[in-house]
Amino acid sequence: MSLQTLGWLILAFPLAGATIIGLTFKALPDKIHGAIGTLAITLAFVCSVLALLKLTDRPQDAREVVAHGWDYASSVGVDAELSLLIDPLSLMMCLIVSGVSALIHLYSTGYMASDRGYARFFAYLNFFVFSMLLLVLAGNFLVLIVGWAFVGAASYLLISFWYRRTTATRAGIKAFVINVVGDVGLVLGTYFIFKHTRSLDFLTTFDRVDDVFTRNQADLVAGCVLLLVGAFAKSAQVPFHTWLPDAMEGPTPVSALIHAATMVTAGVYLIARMHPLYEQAPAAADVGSVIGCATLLIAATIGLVVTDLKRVIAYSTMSQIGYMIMGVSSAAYAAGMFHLATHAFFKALLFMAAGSVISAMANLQDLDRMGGFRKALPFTYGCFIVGGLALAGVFPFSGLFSKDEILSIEFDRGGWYVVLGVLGYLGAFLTAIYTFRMIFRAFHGDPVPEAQELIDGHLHHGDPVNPATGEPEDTEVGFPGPDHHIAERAPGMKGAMAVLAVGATGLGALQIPGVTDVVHSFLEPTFEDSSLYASLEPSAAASWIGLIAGTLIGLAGIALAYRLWVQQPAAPAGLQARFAALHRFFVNKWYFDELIDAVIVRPFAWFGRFARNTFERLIVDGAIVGGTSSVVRAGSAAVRAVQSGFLRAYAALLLLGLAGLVLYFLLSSS
Amino acid sequence: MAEVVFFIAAIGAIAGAAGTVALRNPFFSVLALVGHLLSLAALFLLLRAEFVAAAQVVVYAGAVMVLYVFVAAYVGGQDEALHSAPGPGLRITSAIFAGALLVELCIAILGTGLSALDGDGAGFFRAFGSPGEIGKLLLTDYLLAFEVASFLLLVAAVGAVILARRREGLEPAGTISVGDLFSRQDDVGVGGEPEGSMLEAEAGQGEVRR
Amino acid sequence: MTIHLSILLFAPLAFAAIGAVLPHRLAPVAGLIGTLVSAFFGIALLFGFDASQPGLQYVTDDQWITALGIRYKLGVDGLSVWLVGLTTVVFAASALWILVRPVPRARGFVFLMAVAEAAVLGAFCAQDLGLFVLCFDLMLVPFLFLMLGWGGPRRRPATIKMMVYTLVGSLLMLAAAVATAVLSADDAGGSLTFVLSDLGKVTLSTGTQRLIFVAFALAFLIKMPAFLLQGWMPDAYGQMPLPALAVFSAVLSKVAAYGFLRIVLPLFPDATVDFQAIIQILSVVGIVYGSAMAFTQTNLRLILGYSSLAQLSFITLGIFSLQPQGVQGAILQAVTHGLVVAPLFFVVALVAERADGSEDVRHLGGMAVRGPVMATLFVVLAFATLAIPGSANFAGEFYVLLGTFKDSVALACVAFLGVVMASVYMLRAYIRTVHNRVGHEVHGSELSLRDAAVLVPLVAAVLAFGLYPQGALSAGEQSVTGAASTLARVNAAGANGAEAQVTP
Amino acid sequence: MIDLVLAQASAAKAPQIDWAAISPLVALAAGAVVVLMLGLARSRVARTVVVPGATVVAFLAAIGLCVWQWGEAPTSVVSGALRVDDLSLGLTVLICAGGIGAVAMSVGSVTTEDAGHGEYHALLLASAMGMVVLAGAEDLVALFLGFELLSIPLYVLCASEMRRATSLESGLKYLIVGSVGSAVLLYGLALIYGATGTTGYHAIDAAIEVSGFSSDVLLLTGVGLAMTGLAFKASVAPFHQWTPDVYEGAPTAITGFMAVATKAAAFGVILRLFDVALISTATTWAPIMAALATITIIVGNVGALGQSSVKRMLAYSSVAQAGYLLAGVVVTTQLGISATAFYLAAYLLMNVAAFAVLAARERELGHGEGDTLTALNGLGAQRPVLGWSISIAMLALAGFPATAGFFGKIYLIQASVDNGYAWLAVVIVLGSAMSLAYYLRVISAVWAGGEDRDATSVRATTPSGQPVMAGGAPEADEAPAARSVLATRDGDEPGEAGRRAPAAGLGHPLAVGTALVCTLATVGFGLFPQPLFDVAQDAGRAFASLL
Amino acid sequence: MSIQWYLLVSALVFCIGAGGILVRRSPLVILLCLELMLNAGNLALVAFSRAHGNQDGQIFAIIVMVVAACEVAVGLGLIVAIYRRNLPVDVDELRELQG
Repeated sequence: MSLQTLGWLILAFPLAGATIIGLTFKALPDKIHGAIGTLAITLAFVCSVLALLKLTDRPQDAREVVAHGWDYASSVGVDAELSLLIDPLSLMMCLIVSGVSALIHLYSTGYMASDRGYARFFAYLNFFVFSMLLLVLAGNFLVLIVGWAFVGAASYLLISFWYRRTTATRAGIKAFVINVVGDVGLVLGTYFIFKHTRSLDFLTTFDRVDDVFTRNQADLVAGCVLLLVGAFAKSAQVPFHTWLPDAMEGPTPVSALIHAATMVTAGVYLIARMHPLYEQAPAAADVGSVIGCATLLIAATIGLVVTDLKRVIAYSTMSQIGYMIMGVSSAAYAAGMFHLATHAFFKALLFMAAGSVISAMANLQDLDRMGGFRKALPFTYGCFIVGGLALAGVFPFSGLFSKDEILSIEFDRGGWYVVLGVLGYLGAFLTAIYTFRMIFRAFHGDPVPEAQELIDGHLHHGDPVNPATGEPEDTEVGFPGPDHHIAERAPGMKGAMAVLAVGATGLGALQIPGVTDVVHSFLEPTFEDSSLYASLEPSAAASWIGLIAGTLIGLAGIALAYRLWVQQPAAPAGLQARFAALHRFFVNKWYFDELIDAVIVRPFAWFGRFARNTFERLIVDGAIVGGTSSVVRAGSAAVRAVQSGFLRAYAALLLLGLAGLVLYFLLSSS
Repeated sequence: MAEVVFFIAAIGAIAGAAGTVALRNPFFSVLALVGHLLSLAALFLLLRAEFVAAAQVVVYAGAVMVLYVFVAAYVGGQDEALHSAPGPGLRITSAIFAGALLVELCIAILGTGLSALDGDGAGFFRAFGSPGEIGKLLLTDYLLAFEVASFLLLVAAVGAVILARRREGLEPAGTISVGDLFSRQDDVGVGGEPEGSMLEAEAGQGEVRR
Repeated sequence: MTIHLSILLFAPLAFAAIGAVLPHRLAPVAGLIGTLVSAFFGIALLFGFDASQPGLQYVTDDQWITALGIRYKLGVDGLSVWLVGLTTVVFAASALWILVRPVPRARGFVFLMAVAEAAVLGAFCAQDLGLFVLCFDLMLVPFLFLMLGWGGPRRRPATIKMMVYTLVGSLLMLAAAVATAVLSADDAGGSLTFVLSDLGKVTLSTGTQRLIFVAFALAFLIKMPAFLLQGWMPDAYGQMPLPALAVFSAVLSKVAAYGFLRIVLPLFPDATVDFQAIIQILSVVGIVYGSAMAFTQTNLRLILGYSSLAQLSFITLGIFSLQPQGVQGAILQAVTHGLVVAPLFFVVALVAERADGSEDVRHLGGMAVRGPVMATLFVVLAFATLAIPGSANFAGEFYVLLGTFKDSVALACVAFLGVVMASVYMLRAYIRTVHNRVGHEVHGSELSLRDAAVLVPLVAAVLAFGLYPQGALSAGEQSVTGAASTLARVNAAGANGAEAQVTP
Repeated sequence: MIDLVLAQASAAKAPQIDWAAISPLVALAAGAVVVLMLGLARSRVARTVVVPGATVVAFLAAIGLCVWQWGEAPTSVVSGALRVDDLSLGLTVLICAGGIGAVAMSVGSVTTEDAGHGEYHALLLASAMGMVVLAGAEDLVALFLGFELLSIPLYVLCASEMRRATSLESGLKYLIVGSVGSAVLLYGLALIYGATGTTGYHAIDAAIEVSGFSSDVLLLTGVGLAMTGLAFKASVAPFHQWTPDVYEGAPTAITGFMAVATKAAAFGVILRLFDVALISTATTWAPIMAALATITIIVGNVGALGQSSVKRMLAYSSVAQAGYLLAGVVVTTQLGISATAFYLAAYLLMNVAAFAVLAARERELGHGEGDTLTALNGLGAQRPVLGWSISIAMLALAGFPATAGFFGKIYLIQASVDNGYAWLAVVIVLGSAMSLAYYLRVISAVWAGGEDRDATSVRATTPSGQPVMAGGAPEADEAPAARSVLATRDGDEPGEAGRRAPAAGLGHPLAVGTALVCTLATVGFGLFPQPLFDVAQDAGRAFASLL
Repeated sequence: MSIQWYLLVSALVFCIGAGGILVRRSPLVILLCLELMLNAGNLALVAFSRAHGNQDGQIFAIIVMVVAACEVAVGLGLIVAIYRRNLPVDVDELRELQG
């Protein structure tokens, strides 16, 4: 089997899975749908692995393979065929996406077992994986955009999976619209680039970049910044991030898969993929670095104060993607991609564990209501600890290696990038605090009633209530039943979490400074045209210093968290009171929602109302229709008034007309 | 001589016309018109239109005007106010219109470059305007006009019959009598009133007539 | 000389005429057969079309009215072949709709629809200006009666408004068309002819072109409708019976867009260049305005109506980018929008049926619970309407905006607002209909098989088209390149002229 | 009678008479006399069936004779009084067709009964004869006579439904305003005669050419006066004011006849007088006539808006159509004449269809009820044939495609543009656009008019459409507002009408049939207009001197 | 006597007739005024006939007389009919038809 065929197969399995489930959702029993879905993704993963083997067989300079499908929309100078680009970068993404997805599918078979929308869920999920794989395998801009939008659509469908919650549908539409903004940025950026390169094909474009663009040429910078808009929207970077916390309305596996492991990292992939452009337009790349850095800090500060379990993880996701964006924008391609991979593992793990807790809490996600689950959910607790350590960056967990590689490259680049590195460490400290704040608050302390019930063996809870609105949930369709779905009791969930925990722990081994260099060298063919890729290679010693510093910072954060939330549970309240303004600022998420509301939503809503109530009524119906018709009507009234019925008036008009006519003829006579 | 006759006849014609318009009793208007027609006949004679003049007197001033007299008598020669419904404005406007038209026509007549109008007229042969000449023309060049005119008379007769014929149930029984000429008929002109009162008026009229 | 197109045109009419003498129950069957024959020919045309040839294909050219030089000349080229296909398909779907959901007094309905189909196809196939104008005006007539006979409760004023509005433009166009022919004949010194290919040989003076352009543009923009000229649309959309509205929105508006391509660009190139900016701005404003209005409406029909306004503005924008990409995109967009909006109106009918006839989103909600299939079909259509990448609509929009971008970056950027807003209003409509809590009067039920028979093929077509929009693009390429080269010439000439004016 | 006189005349000096050429005229005249005689018959059948039949035969004979002579070289007959060419023959056909329509509409109506069958039909034929004379007149005397022969019977016919006050009112208004028009025309003709010294068209033309008097003030004043008189007859604004009142008040059949036939004759004479006799003054009169056309189009269309009486609306519409037709005169080309002729033909078809529907509806509802918009409510559902007929007629009048009216408008626009009157073409289309508002109101009433009480009650009480009047049901049910305007002053009308109702039995299907035939022809010529174009072009070639 | 004088008389009579139609309400008198207008035309015709020395104008005048007589007959008939129907013999009252 050729690489091209494998590429197509990687796409084909999830699509087939989605289609089959969609078509047979009434005909087959639910369990089979879960199996089909999981199998489809597993097969895609297998194909990815096979492709990896094939690719590594090839010589270093022949590791960029293009698979041509058919002309998709090629005409009048636009070359838009359906083509895939299989190279180390895309294959790495394939492996991550299909691998993590397979595990999450497995987890979902347990977690969603009593949900009435079981089949629908797997269809959506398979469709999402297909879209994501299409995105990463895309061989040209158009296919990339298609995949880009499809994942947005799938994300929308999954966020509003429990569509009878108005909160869910609202979150869905918000996510989708912001994603469309991203799509627009992507398309517009593509236009700027296409205008000069006259090709949509990636390889052709990259070949021509240096010829057609001068360094920092305005069009190129504009195009790259617009591409960044796409990346930011998808990866929840400031200021396009507001959808991500709301997206937690979706079922937890969705959060794990889409809003942590895969989709939100698409922006990172995009920047890495477009590196020849960004290297020619460093100004745009710097925008990415700065925004990434800003996001990682902003998200971390919000993460400190959020009380919703899933949202804490969501903000941590934003923050971690900030690292990645910062990294790939600063030419730390391999490091960024590596962090993407490790993050996928530990973040998915965290979400799954959180799902377990939430299920135990009957869908309540509020940290204030939680506590003492350590005994009730020991396995979940273990997973949380592993994920938390990886996230906080403690040796030897994977997160440390990947994050510190990014930071050490920032330091290596020198100049103002050093600031970014320092801020990165500050972020790491905050990360450790909020991560363990979450863990301590959920698992330590006295068991809440739910935890106690679980310890007592109680397996069901009452009618679900929407935590956001307080209204009773409509469980008729698409909502978990009264059963608890906790990792402790579902082997599928447990297995998936275990695998991820292993990955989260050990994946760092791929890139141990001075020891292994797997990721970097594997990605080399993709980045061989990059001038920075090879040159930015911090020394092993510097890296090790970074690692140690990272670990120490992480441990310090954990210690602080332990002190605040375990040893002195009253302290946080005191801090809150002391820094009330700051706290309010963080709790209100830096007022981004309000800002966007005021700057964009309200003006548009006003415009809509103006259009409907004023413009349409006054101008379109009033001036144009009404004006014309009232003139005509006035004329009609005049004509009818003259038509008075008085015979003599008729004769008078006749004579008047006659006099006028004769006058004309008199005047025109010689 | 011709001038004197012309002026007398012209003044007669104009006076007759003015009288027709200005006299308030339709009956007198008719008489004024007869005067006007006779004056015109004189003018026709001055213009060497013997046959036309004769026809004017015999047919027009004679026969046609008699019709008018009868009808005036029948429907009542009541006086009427000269100012009425459409408002006094109409009178002034009509005077202005008529005046404007007159000025225009005068300009046309006086301003023309047609030399034939300046003199007494072109030369003519002896029989000009005689019945014989007119008859010949009518039966040759104007044969169609002649025929159509005769047909028109037929049509007018038929039309008048249709209109004036008495019909069952359409109008109250009434007869034309000499007395009608002199009796004031208050009951006409009530059409603007509501139906009920009109029916009453109709009944009343029937009684009066009987 | 072929008669394919004549069969295409008159088959529905012939069968509907048969149907008119059958009982009311059977009339829709006859109507369906007629439209299917037509659809068969229409689709066969798509496959038989030789995309490599620039000129007309399947030409029928016959004498009709020698006195006026109007010929019965039909033909398709890349600009029209897919629109013809679209028309036949949408009408066939509508005919099927009438069959599965009988309307009262079906004979009349079927017959009027057939007249409409013949007129629309005539307009698309016409290669004679007189024939085009005739068909363009004629296609309104059946809708007049359809609205009056089968429309909503406030149909009378709505009908009059619509007809007066649209015919003001049409009549001006009539005058302009005659003027074009007469003045061309004067200029060329030949005899009077309305045949487009002959008219294209003569270029009228710029002043004349401008006047004529205004008349044509007014007709087309009203029919679409474009921004500022949409006064008739809310009322008419609100009152028209849905099977008729589906084809009205799907097809009739496209005739106007097509008219720009077929008539205005080739015949009045100078005026087109002169008015380019105005129409582009009008289109861009229309995109934003239509989207904003669609967002504020609560009636599903009006949401779709204003969304159509925005979409049609996209099409106009593409055409008046005067770039080959823009024109290509406009054609594709015209086809795809038609293909999407027709089933959407069917969905509206289904929705209304499940909500005691209400089409107001405030009364709807939660229909996906009982009708997952319906909801799925709806979501596919909704995504296609908002031109999600991967749909053919996107391919069209991509080309349109690329053309616009090449012409003016600023306009393209504003136009992109419409793309974003489309997602807002379309998802809002979708969510408030099938998601959220179940509305009070909603008694949801699944799509019945007969309804599926109408909807599923259309949705399948949407999906298939999304997979392979290349077909339409390939067909149009030759024609568009031809048209664009004319314009490029004019553009160049205009630029040179401007320079020439500046230098002295 | 006539033959006898003619025989004497030929004995006197024997002017050359081309009998074949004037045969249509003779047919009409003979028909009038015969019908008048037949009307005296005692037998009711003879009066109600044979008389209309004979009238139709006379009209058909005239049509046949015209067709027979079609395409022959134009000749001047009866000492140059009449011109027989394809234009006059074509107009004769139109006039006679209009006459047949009027007969079909009036069969069994109260009007014929009131006026007397023989007299009524004789007057109809006489009026048609006047029109034919007018259409062919090539001599000022013939013109004036034709004008009067056309008018005088019509004055009577308008007033002939004497039980209705409005009928009499319309007759009197028509008579007085019409006579003013005649007098003005006469004075104008007198001035033209005075300026040129002759009454024959060709001689006038020659005289103007020879004397170079084309801008003489006397002549032009005469032209102005004559234009006024003729414009009056053609309902050109501002001389149109009689039209709405007379059309509304006159019996429907007569209104229909006036609308189509008078218009044909009036435009025939305008074309001939201005394009033959006064062609050398065209530069002077064409602009003012274009201005008149504009005013007419505006006034007619604007006035028609908001009318509640369909007849009145059609009257204003006919004013507007006169404006369109005037455009064909203004351009002074053969094309213009063809266009005018074509439009007249189309106009005939669509108007007769409309009036026939009104007549049929009147049979069902009674006069004054049948022609209101509300009376048409639900017509489409109750009487589909009538509904379609009036709808198509309205569409055709508005110039929708696939009707003859569409091509009529195209042709007029073409003629206008062709001779540099593009702005007039724009006025025409804008006027048409305005006209839609009222034409569509009719259609919307027909198809969507309230499923309200009165329409359904008519349906319920009159399955065959006859006994309504007798039962008086609509009277009783009608909303007071609907009838107040047009209610007659006679309290006993329903009973009266009821007594005569059986006669309506034949009339109704005839009216429906007329409507149907005209509608089909309208659509037919809308799809295949070429034959009509051929005829119109033949007619246009009548004036060889024009371009 | 210059022909123009006749014409001036004719014009004056014509205008008097025209004015009379405007100021009088009785249809009978209006008919009389119409007669005035027609007669003005006749006078003009005869005068022109004399001026040109051909008799066409006279023929025309005779025809006009016929026409006038016909109009009178019909007009008077109408007036009688109106009177018989008890309708007002006053043109200002006859305005059922208007608008």
